[in-house]
Amino acid sequence: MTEMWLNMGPQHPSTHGLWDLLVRVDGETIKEAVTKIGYLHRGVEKIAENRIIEKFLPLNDRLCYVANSSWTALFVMTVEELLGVVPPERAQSIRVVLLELQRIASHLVWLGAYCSDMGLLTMILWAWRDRELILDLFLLLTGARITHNFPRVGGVRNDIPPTFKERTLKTMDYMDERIKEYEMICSESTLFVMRTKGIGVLPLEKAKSLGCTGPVLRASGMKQDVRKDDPYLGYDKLDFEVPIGKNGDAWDRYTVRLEEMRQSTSLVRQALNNMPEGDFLIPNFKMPKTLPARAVYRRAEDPRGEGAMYIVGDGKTNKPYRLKIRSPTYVHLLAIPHYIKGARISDVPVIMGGADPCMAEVDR
Amino acid sequence: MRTTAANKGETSAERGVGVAVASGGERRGFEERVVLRLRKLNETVIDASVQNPHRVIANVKPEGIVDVCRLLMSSGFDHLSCVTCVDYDTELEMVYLIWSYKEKCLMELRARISGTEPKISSLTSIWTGAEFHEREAYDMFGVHFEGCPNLTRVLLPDDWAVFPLRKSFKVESIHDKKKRLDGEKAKAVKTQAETPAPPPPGAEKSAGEKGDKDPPRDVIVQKEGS
Amino acid sequence: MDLYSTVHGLVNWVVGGLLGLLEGWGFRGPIVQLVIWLYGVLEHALTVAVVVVLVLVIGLLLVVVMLWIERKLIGRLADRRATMLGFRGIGRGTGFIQLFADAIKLFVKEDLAPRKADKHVFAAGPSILVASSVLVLVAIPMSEGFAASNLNDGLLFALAVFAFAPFAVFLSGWSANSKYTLIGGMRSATQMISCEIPFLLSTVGVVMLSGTFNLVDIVKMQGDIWFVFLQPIAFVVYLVAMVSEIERIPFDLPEAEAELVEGWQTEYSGLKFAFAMMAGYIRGYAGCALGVLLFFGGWSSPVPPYTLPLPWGGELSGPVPELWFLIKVLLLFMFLVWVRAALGRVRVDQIVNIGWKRLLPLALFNLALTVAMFVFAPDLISDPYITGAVFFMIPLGIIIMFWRWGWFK
Amino acid sequence: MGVVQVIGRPLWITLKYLLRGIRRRPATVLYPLEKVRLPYQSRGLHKLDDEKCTGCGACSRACPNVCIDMVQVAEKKKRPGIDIGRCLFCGYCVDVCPFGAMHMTGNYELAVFSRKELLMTPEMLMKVEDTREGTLDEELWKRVYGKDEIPAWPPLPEKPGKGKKDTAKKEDVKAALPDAGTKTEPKKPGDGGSVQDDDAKKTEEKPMKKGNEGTAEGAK
Repeated sequence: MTEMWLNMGPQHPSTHGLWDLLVRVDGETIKEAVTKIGYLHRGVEKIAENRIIEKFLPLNDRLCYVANSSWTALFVMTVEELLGVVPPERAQSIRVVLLELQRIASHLVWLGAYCSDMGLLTMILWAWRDRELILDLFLLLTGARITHNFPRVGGVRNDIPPTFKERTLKTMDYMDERIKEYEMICSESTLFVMRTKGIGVLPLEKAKSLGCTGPVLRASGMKQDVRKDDPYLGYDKLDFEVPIGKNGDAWDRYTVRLEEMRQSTSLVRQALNNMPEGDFLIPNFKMPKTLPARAVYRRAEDPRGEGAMYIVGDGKTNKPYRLKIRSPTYVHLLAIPHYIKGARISDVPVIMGGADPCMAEVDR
Repeated sequence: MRTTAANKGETSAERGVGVAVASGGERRGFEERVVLRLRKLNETVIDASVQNPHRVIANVKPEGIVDVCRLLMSSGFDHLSCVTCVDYDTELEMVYLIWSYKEKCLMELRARISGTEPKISSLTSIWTGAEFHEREAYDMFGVHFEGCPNLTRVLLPDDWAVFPLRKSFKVESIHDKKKRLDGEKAKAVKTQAETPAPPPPGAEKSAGEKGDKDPPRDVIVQKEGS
Repeated sequence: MDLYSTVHGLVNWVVGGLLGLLEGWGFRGPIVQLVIWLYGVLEHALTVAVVVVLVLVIGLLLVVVMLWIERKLIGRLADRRATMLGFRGIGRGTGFIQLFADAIKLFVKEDLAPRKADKHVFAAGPSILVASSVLVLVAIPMSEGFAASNLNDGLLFALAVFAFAPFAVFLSGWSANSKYTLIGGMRSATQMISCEIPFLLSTVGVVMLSGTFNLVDIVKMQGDIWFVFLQPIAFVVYLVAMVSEIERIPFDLPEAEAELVEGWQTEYSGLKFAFAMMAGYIRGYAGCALGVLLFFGGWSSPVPPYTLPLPWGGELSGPVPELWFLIKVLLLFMFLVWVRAALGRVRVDQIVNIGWKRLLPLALFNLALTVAMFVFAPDLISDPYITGAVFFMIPLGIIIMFWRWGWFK
Repeated sequence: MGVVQVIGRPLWITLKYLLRGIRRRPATVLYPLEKVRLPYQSRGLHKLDDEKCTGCGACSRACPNVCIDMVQVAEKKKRPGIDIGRCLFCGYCVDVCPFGAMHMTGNYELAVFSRKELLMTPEMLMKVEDTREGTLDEELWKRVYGKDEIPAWPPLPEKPGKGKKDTAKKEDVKAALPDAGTKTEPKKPGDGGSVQDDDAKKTEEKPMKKGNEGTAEGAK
């Protein structure tokens, strides 16, 4: 067969979202690839320049439709750093619970999609079934399943409701058992191992140079986590491990994410059990009429990698002069052509899935 | 010890308030050393200072950005976290945010370039991943990165001629639009009450739609048009 | 008495009765004479037509049943309720009529073809596929009496027709003029080349043991012990190769929906898609049925009653063997569904590896073992238990040996 | 061995689910027939209390999507109307209302056949019914809890907590207004707020109490 260009997207079952990976194939082998994104661009950064902080806050939930609250919390933290506000400890603790639950939910979505790309359709149903429990917890805590709009500048919207703690602790125990089941159907299945081991190898030096972060970089063997390196929300007081892989292949990305889910259940338990008493919102806190004229760059560990926001205040209005959203998956998707060469067409969904794309966040 | 004290002093002076960043326990003066090394590059670095623990900020001249970044790379700043741009009408400010995995320190480089002919050297020779951020900055601000491979539109359509995140690209937010429309409506009602003459057809229609049944419809229709 | 003669008798009885009635009513003109003559000429053609329609209807009904089983079982394995459409509404039934709803939907859907497709070949693909799949059913007896044709070389015929489908798949993949379908068709060809030979070789052992290609005789030879116990390796090879042949999930590369949108079926819609899908299930039935005939004793009942006692005395041997046959076939199919729920898909190079490096040596080894038994211990071959023990123990030892050498890693 | 190693564990674990499904229900909720009960915090369609609403327009100003408009329902009487098609259910309008006139029901079945039906007039908002019905014994939570009894969804706290937190919330609510800074001065935690605020507290209790009774009845 002669070489030809093949569209893996934008309307294609393997792309979870609207994006396109153009691959030049020789038979089944990939010679070259080009990422095409931007189908979902909404100009969020421009919208932010025209809105006051509070009215932009609910839009952060729409930045990523899988890990919504991570972005809202990140935006709130950025604004807090800009204003020089420290939220009460209880609020920070509640945010940790929220973020870690969000991480589990996000990784569950990823796991389901990843496995269903390899034809393992049972796994997607199991993973999404268990995600339902976490969405129920969100419903209980925040009042919404997906778009929570829960963190506020200076704290969170409401205190944890009664029975939430007990319910969440039980669910975390349950989740640990389920993760064992996922391992049984994925890790212990030779077919799964055959499909993932040695596929889409991203060496550490390359990963660092490309700017990959989060599970993708950790799979390449770098012990790096913004929660550890640049602690926020009191993550430095909590006890957790940063899982790393060895080879940087699809298998390592899978194991790293699975282990992260385990760590997250442990983090939720710690945060709930050690939750300090106090306010969930700074008493008498009032948004100032003007934002201070300086710039702040706040990073946070999104489930997909290093998410960050760069906010500039102009000292005159209540609207950000500039808001830059650094999306981890944006980098990961554009980096795919750098390491996909030589793979097969069958590996494309596996490599794509390893980046855990969430298009709303990539295109912003 | 000196470093810590200096940091504290600067922090309290500049920020005035405690920041939600946990301050590292022992600092080895890494930030200070980096600042000193930067300051030695007199001709390219305008000023450099330790903002607060783990944060260094430096203003550089755009011509020397590659040299500065090479220096930073050699002193341990190995992760180019973000490249972005801020539009100050006449000038654009390029912002490079570089993180050091080993020393856990963030470097913020700022370089002012001309707003009319934005041009700066690309960092792709140091970090391959710089290409992605630079393409986005080109896409949104029209900054031309010299030496960046494949400097094309990434998020926006190829045939666009505008750079939407420039301040010259005006967008009316829906809140402003609503205020404006409300004002116009009130004006129309006022003129209608004052003058016995029939109001202009548009205003009448708007007022008619603005009955009890479907309140925000007119606002929405015009909003969608924009 | 087989299906053909039964139907022949039935047709004779019905037509004869009708003609007799006509004669009784006094129609004796030349036209009636012509009809009688015509019937004499077309007697066998009419019978064949009835038999074919019967086989086809049974095949279609089986497709429906298998689809339903697959949907419900895979739903339960994935911890969900599968389709639940019933006559009383959604969620109140067993979901069986969902299949008919789907069929109606596919029938009334617009039949599209890509503008640059080779229209005739594009239309011929699913037709050839369905035709070749239904043709396999002709050779498959459901019991001693219930067979469309009791061919002397029925197994050969079945295997030959069974291997025809990748050709149709390749044709439709090529003709649609789409890159996805093209790759799907290519993959189908690759897969067929790598798995067809082990598939055929795995049946040779059974043929050697039974000494015939006639499927009815092969089943009769399994009166004492099923061949699955005598030929365990052959069965494993057969199962894997069969799953590959019928393109089910561990090996459904030609229609891998994550990589190629729907593989070679991408451009089909409406009735053509229904044909393609139906053919897949008919082939699934055929593969399972051949497996049951070759390795699981066909329609022989493992437990009494072997016949159905009639309340007014006497015994009916009618539906019991057929029912046993269907139960075995559906059980085997359920195993395939189970595998589908538990396993993912392999890659192209991996299936080629599996075919050439694992299945083919295994099949050859099994063949060699069988030949060795015939050459060195022809007396013992008649004792099923000794044969079984030999065929179990030697492969087991060798597999363990290879395992310890890391051959399976 | 080879084959067993390839497919053994996955087959076993799926079989376990199959066998478990014989005794217990699978996790599916048959949606139009069975509905999962939502907790009372959940944010669905808005309900307007005509008696409490003063038509101040705070909700309209706080709305991030400009989907609330004050509609003249009678002489000198304005009430909020909502374009549900634009609403993002952030809950700001509920948070911001000083009189507790608006709250969100659990009504999430909002699909209609035309966009015009999504324009909710004040009359329609007043007639909204809180249809939080359904079963509490969800199959999923049964699995988490095993043989233990699943706790009911907690009702909203009848009193909005300590005075401190209450004030804090109120202030935040005010901050959500675009021009909040000009209106109110920051209060001390112990103050308790003005008379109007006290009224608001009392009035806030009522609909929630009703809601709680609804839960209890539904659960039984």
